[in-house]
Amino acid sequence: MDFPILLTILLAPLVASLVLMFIPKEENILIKSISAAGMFVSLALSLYAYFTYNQDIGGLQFVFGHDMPWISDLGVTFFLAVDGISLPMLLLTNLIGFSAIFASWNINNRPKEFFILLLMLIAGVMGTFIAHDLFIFLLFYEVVVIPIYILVIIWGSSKRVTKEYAGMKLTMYLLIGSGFLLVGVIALFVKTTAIAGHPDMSFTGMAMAAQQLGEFDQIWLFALMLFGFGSLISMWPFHSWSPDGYAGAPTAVSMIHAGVLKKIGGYGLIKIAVYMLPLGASFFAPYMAVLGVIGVAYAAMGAMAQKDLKYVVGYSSVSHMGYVILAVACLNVIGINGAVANMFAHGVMAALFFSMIGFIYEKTHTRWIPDMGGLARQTPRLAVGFMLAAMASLGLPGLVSFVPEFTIFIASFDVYGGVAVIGIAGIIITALYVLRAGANTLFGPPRPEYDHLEDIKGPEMVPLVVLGTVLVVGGCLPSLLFDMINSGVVPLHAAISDALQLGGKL
Amino acid sequence: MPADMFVLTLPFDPSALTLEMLMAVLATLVLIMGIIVPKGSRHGLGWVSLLGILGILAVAVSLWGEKRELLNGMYLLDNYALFWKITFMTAAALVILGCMRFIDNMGNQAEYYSLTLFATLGMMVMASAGDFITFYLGLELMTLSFVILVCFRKTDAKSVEAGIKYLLLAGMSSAVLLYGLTLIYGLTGSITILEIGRIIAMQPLSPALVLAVVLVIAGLGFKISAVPFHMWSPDVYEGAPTPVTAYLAVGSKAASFAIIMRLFISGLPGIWENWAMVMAILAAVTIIVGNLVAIPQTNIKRMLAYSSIAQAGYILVGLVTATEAGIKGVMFYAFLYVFATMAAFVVVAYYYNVAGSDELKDYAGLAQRSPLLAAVMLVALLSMAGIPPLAGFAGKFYLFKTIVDGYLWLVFVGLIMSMVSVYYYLRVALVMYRDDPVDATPISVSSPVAVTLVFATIATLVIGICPGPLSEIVNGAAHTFFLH
Amino acid sequence: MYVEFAMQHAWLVPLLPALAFVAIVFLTRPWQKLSAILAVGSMALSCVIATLAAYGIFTNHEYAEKPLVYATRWFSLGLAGMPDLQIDVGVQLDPVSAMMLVMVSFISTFIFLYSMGYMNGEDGYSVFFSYLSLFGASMLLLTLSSNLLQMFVGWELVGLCSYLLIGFYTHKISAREAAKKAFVTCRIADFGLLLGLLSLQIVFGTLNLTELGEKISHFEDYTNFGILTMIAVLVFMGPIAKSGQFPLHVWLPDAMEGPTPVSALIHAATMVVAGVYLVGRTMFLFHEVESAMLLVAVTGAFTALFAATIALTQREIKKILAYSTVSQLGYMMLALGVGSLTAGMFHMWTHAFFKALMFLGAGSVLVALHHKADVWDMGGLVKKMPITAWTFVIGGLAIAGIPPFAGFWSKDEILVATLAEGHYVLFAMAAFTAFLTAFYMWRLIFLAFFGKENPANHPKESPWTMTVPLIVLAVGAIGAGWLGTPWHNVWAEWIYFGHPHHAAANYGAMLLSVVLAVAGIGLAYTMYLKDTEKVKAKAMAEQYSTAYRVLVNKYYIDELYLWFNHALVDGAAKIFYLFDIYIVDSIVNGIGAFAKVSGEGLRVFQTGRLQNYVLIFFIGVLVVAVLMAFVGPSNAVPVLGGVK
Amino acid sequence: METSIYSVIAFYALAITILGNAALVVFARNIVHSVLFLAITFISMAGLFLLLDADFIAAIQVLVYAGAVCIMVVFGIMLIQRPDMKDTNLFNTQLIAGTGVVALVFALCAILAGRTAWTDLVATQAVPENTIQVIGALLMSKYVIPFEVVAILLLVALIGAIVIARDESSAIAVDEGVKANAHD
Amino acid sequence: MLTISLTHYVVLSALLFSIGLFGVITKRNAVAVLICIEIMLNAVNINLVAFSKYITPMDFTGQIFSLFVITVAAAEVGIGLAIIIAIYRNKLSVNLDDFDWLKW
Repeated sequence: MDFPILLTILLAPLVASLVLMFIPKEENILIKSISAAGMFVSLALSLYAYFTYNQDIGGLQFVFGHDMPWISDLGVTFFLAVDGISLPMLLLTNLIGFSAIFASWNINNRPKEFFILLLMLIAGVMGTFIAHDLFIFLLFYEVVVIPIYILVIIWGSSKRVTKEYAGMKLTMYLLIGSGFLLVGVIALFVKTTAIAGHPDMSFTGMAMAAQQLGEFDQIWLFALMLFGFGSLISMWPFHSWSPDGYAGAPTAVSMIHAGVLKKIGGYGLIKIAVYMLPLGASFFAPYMAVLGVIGVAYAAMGAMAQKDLKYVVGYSSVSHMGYVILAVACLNVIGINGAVANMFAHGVMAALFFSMIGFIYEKTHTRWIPDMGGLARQTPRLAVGFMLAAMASLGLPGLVSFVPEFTIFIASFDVYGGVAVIGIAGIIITALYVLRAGANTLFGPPRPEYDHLEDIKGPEMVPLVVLGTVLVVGGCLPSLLFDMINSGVVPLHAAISDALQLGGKL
Repeated sequence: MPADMFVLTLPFDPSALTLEMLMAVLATLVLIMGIIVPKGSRHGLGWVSLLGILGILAVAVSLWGEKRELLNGMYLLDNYALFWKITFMTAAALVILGCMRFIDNMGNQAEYYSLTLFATLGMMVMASAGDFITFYLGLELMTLSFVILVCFRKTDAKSVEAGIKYLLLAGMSSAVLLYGLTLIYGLTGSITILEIGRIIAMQPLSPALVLAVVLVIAGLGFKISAVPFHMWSPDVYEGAPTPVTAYLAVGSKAASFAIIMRLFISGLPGIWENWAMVMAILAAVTIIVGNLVAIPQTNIKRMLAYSSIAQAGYILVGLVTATEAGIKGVMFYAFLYVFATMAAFVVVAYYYNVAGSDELKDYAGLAQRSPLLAAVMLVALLSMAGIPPLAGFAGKFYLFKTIVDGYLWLVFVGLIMSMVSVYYYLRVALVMYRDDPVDATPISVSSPVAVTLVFATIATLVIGICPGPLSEIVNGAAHTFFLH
Repeated sequence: MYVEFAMQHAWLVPLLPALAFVAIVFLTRPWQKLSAILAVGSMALSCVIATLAAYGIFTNHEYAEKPLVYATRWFSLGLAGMPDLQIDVGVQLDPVSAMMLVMVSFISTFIFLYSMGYMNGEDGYSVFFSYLSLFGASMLLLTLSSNLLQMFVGWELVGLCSYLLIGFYTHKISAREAAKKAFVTCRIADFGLLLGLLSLQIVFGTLNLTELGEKISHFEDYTNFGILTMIAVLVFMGPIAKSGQFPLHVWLPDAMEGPTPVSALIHAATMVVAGVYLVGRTMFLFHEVESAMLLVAVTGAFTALFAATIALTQREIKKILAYSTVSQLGYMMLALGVGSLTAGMFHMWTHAFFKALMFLGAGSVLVALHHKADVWDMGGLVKKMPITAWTFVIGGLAIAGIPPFAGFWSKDEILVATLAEGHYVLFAMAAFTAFLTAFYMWRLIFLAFFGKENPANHPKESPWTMTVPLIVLAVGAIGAGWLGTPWHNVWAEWIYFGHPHHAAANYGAMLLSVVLAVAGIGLAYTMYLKDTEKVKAKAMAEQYSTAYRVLVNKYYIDELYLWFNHALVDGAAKIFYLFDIYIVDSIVNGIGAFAKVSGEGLRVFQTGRLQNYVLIFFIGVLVVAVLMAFVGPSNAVPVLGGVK
Repeated sequence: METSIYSVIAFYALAITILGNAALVVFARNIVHSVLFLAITFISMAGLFLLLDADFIAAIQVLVYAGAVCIMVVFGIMLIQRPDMKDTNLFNTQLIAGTGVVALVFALCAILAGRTAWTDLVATQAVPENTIQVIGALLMSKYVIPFEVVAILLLVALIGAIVIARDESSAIAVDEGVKANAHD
Repeated sequence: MLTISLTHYVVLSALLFSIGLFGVITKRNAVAVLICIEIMLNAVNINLVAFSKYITPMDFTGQIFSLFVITVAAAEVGIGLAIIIAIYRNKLSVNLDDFDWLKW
């Protein structure tokens, strides 16, 4: 067998967190270094995987454990594999995870626990993206919720809402969502087992059986999954945890949550819900599109009314996820490509945003926009990072989010016409609030009380450098990203369009 | 018919009773040793009991695969019964190992340990019982042992109050149960469960049978604390000494489930349609009420009591379809439930020794005083909530997958409420992790407790992440259920 | 050989400034002079390459018919063989782009040079040059694009640079707001443009200019012809903002908050004409749609007139120039709208020189006067700053349309083209605008450079880095128009749409425009130079006070937008937000609260009294019994299930 | 099916005694009286058992219930109750609700159990004369496991009663007691 | 009327059971509740013995069952009294209404 690269990627942060448990809690720097080292291993390996993945062959690669029976009576195998859809997500997780470690470099309150939980969280997220078995996926899917809760209640901050409320809301929302999802998964499992004659929970195996389900079954199963994944991706109207949650969470958690965790929702929607239940998907597609568009416009308007930086970005991420849902609802190659790419793009951008906001908050002790101004003078590097993120957020060409948005627009405009136009109009509102937030924070007369602020430096620069590089490189060379995603989307789309034709749709 | 006819014709093989006999001997031995050993060194009795249980556990494991039927089905030894016995003994071993210090503080170790062992014996009898009398006596042996254990701290008003409540309510519920059983006996002329199953399948449904089933459901529902027969359990759980609560929550409930399945699935399959719906509704109500009332609790034991009510609701789900998969789900869940509950209660018991309180607010900052205790508590609670990758998740998966066809609404109720339950579990996490302790001195966890906790936690994790092996074992056990 | 190299490597033209940008940001930022030299040097090199490439184009006439295109895949989606979506990036060299390339790189080079002096001593000197380089790169990218999406990339990037440079004085709130306004205004328009591009991609399956041109001219789906109109209108939305057309012109005057070289480069010579360039590039689309053409023409003519009227009353030197820019851009649009790519591009070409010149001159003045911008506070500067003043005068003559200065020829071309198409009303508007232009521009010149000196000022002529560009551009402002004289119209041979058309010299129009220009200058002279106390001007302002107020306040359009923004957009945002936290969130919290309350409620049954429990136990027994006995399986509620 | 008129009379007489005394147990205001009525109930029950050809059970009923249990209860009462036994056995506040529920429960039991066609199930054989011998043999053969379990249960009850009731102040004395009992 | 069938016993048992239950629900004194439970168990015994006679006259199942029930009941009373004594020591009361420390 080849070197189990995915397993190593998954285990590196876990091993690091295990090591941390035996480190005395006073060893501040050592703790952080070990965390960084663990994440570095993962990051390096996932970069290696990304660039050695054979796009011409496509399909599942770096397969691990597909022949390793895990729970034989449920047909579960410890199946780890990546394809063109999951690999970008894995890479994203590592990029953000690695940056998040450094964004938390200044945490000195109970750092040991913080980094243990953070690493567990990152590993959990990675697990969802590399699992190719629904059970294993679920295992990782919910495991992330609890570390987040603890991270929020200890290291979070209370503003409009208390961190306890924020953490609980976030957690409960996701859990209730996943409760519905779980119903769907269990029902799906039972029904596919009946069809296939034997249990098989690997994505491919399950999908083959599930696609033969009748339309009615597919529809209600899809509805459950849509609710579950939809609340994770903060689909309107199940979004309200998102701004409060991000506002309450510590920087690293906001980064990971907005950056990747949310994407599990979109990822699941594509790779599980749509893939397995194409008839259900085609039934719900128009509704999804409408919800997506509402999400875009509504959250963008919500963001306009915000004065707290984190709330701005929180609402903005809801708005951006609206695009993802809209794109998935197109159910065509361009749309799904755009959805995945947009998730990647938004992940990088949101993580950068949150890390910069985190630094601002750390230094100025406020996130209240009217209390700020002129920071570009005092902390120019911070301003660069902030502006990069802001520009990516409004979809500036040359940054990673432009092309994904463009593809989403093409797909949705083609399929949904007028409805999509409302969504596309979101770019105007986005520009408004992003610029307002950015400009009012960074520009204008510098405030004397912030004259003593130190610009970010040393380890604090890592998020900016890592994520900023990805923003620009991904923006200039979109094919780096799109060729990969496309190699995953094309077969997936072929599978669902076959199923749709059989089911008399399309 | 001359009486000696029975004696000659009945097959009786005492070796099938090895486990029970060993347990009885062990319990008596501990009792006697308690008299011989001077008061100061009775601490060792815990170890004697523990080693004894482990020995019996080993014997039980070695018996795996045996299949006997004593006295025309009055006593059944199969993998099903063995699995339950292993479950009870595991729980007993954990509670003994984890709570020795608590017991030492309470005094009367000999009586305590021997009663624990007698209770275990009662459960083992229940697991193997094939007829009403054996079942009833096993049940009463267990119940009475627990009654005594509940008011073991007789100087503590709460403990005694719990004791009287438990005694009276248990007595009342056994009367109800018995009433139901007698009616079944009257209708079938038999008290052997398997035979009853055969007879009832041939009879039309008579009104008395309905009444009997209702009363049996009520009587056994009391034992598993299914709503609305659950009222005793929060009070008793709160008042009883914590190790007793732990064992009560696990053992008593598991044994009752063992017999419920025998009774309903082997004995009353003919009227499955009648009771399945009731079971489904009971399960739903139990899940809902248990979880909702747990939310406002401030005493951690009481909260755990309500949560264990909810857990009973989940386990009931497996009963609804009366299939092998359902039985398997129940057994699987009960087994993992042992570890989660034991871990949680051992933490509570241990912390009680340190802080002298079971109030939730006094758990503030536990994570900083003892990361182990806090982490174990959290893992245990989350396992009960069914958060992956902990065992509870796999357990719920097995349970709920049986009822997808036909009782989808119950799947919804169960899974959504299990997510609601996270709300109050996380409040514990909140207090333990967020707050700073009033007294920051670290708590040193003694090694037996640490072993218990780590073992239970690892078991919870392993079953959750890799439920395969356990699942196979349980499959085997559930399979033998229908072979009689 | 060099020419061949330059043509094949035209992509170097945008790349070099881009590299300079990267180098300045990451390497040379601490060394200011080095950064500046890097920026200027790279742009100069680009200019050389651009010139060589243009030489290659303009010496081979087949490029006028068939552009030189080389492109590569940027990204594609779908199967490798027949992608669902493929976007190429590449270079399209034809006379139009070559001309634009030369113009942009040439003017950029000199404005960069000018900036070295102008920005001396400012904070963020290096950063400024990095922005300039980025701008140069983006603008050149836009110019060279072979694909509309690529063009859009450049389009947005120049917008970004514009944003950054307008807001360069970050400490000024007005700069910050102006920058934001510029970006957002353009963004609104880009929304339309983007929709247009999407429609093009969806309908025609490509965004490559050449392919599109091919497909659109053969587009025969007449049942669906409305779609072309829609696309054309949508695409035109982009230029409306970018090129400051009514009603989205509002950002352009405010953009003068940026440093003056920026105003000259971006908001006069290059970026703002990108809109014109885009329309020119997509003429194949507009050409197919009569109504869209008319829309372009009317918009252009109206904007020209409208902006000119506002310019009449403005007092700040750069604001006047800005409105003049808007007005001139209107001319260009008008030209395109009447179908004369030649005239539009020609005016763009000449305008670049004289407007850049005037802005740089204004910058020179501002430096000398320490950024005192009101022309009424100036006066007599010609004595202290002769180079600045006289080059400015050249610019003034050019814009007013006095032969043989550059503006005359291009403006004449537009007027002729309008007349030739039979748009008499538009012609009249354009002609009247010419008069107004001459008036307000010379009003500026007379007030600022001639007349009484203001004793409060102590002006001093600018350093050579600033004056050299002035002189060079002045030369351009004089000579740039000679390419397209009616008698020997080299311009029209190369830059045209469809077929080259040699409009014969229309002496009547020529005469009219000269007369109007002279009249305008004369009126300005009488009002602002001869009348030293400016009595007439003041009297007029009082006599027509309403009109004056409207003009001074720019027809209150900014106020309207501001109101719209605050009252409607912010108000709506507030409503959405309140809805979110009070309705959506309340539902969520309500569900949570319901759970809690029901927990509390159910708890009440747990009275602690043993016998209550017994009571409840038996009530339970009764309920179960009823369920079993009377609800039974045969008539059980089907919802509750129970089928094995 | 009992057709003899004597048995019918006996049944009704016993039934009335049993129910009447049971009711008196409940309604008596003095706990000692209640216990007395209880004893009568138990003894009448034994009569009923005789009627049902269960002489051994009847004997046990008298011995265990009427003898041991009632005495034990009286002892218990004497240990804890104040000398004045008036009003020691009152109703609580649930009287009305209790009455309602009990009435319903009775209705339920009576309707469901009473409406069953028991006669179809009745066997034709008679009960053997010699019950004690058969029961003894059965206890040692067929019911040997329950028999052993019940023995243990009694041991448990013994331990329990001692552990709980023992006064900690006189712990030594009780320790002796445990010793004595444990050797049984 | 003049024949005594199994139904009579069943109804008698139900009546006795209900009387016992009534006592359990309504009496204050713990001892009274305890003895009422005994009455309920006796009701069960009536059933058992009656069924034994009528349904399985040859097997003695019911009789043996009731034997065990009696034994267990006695043991229960013993423990019950012990607990009542213990609680009396603690609270100086045997009134069940006083025992509501543990609630909600």
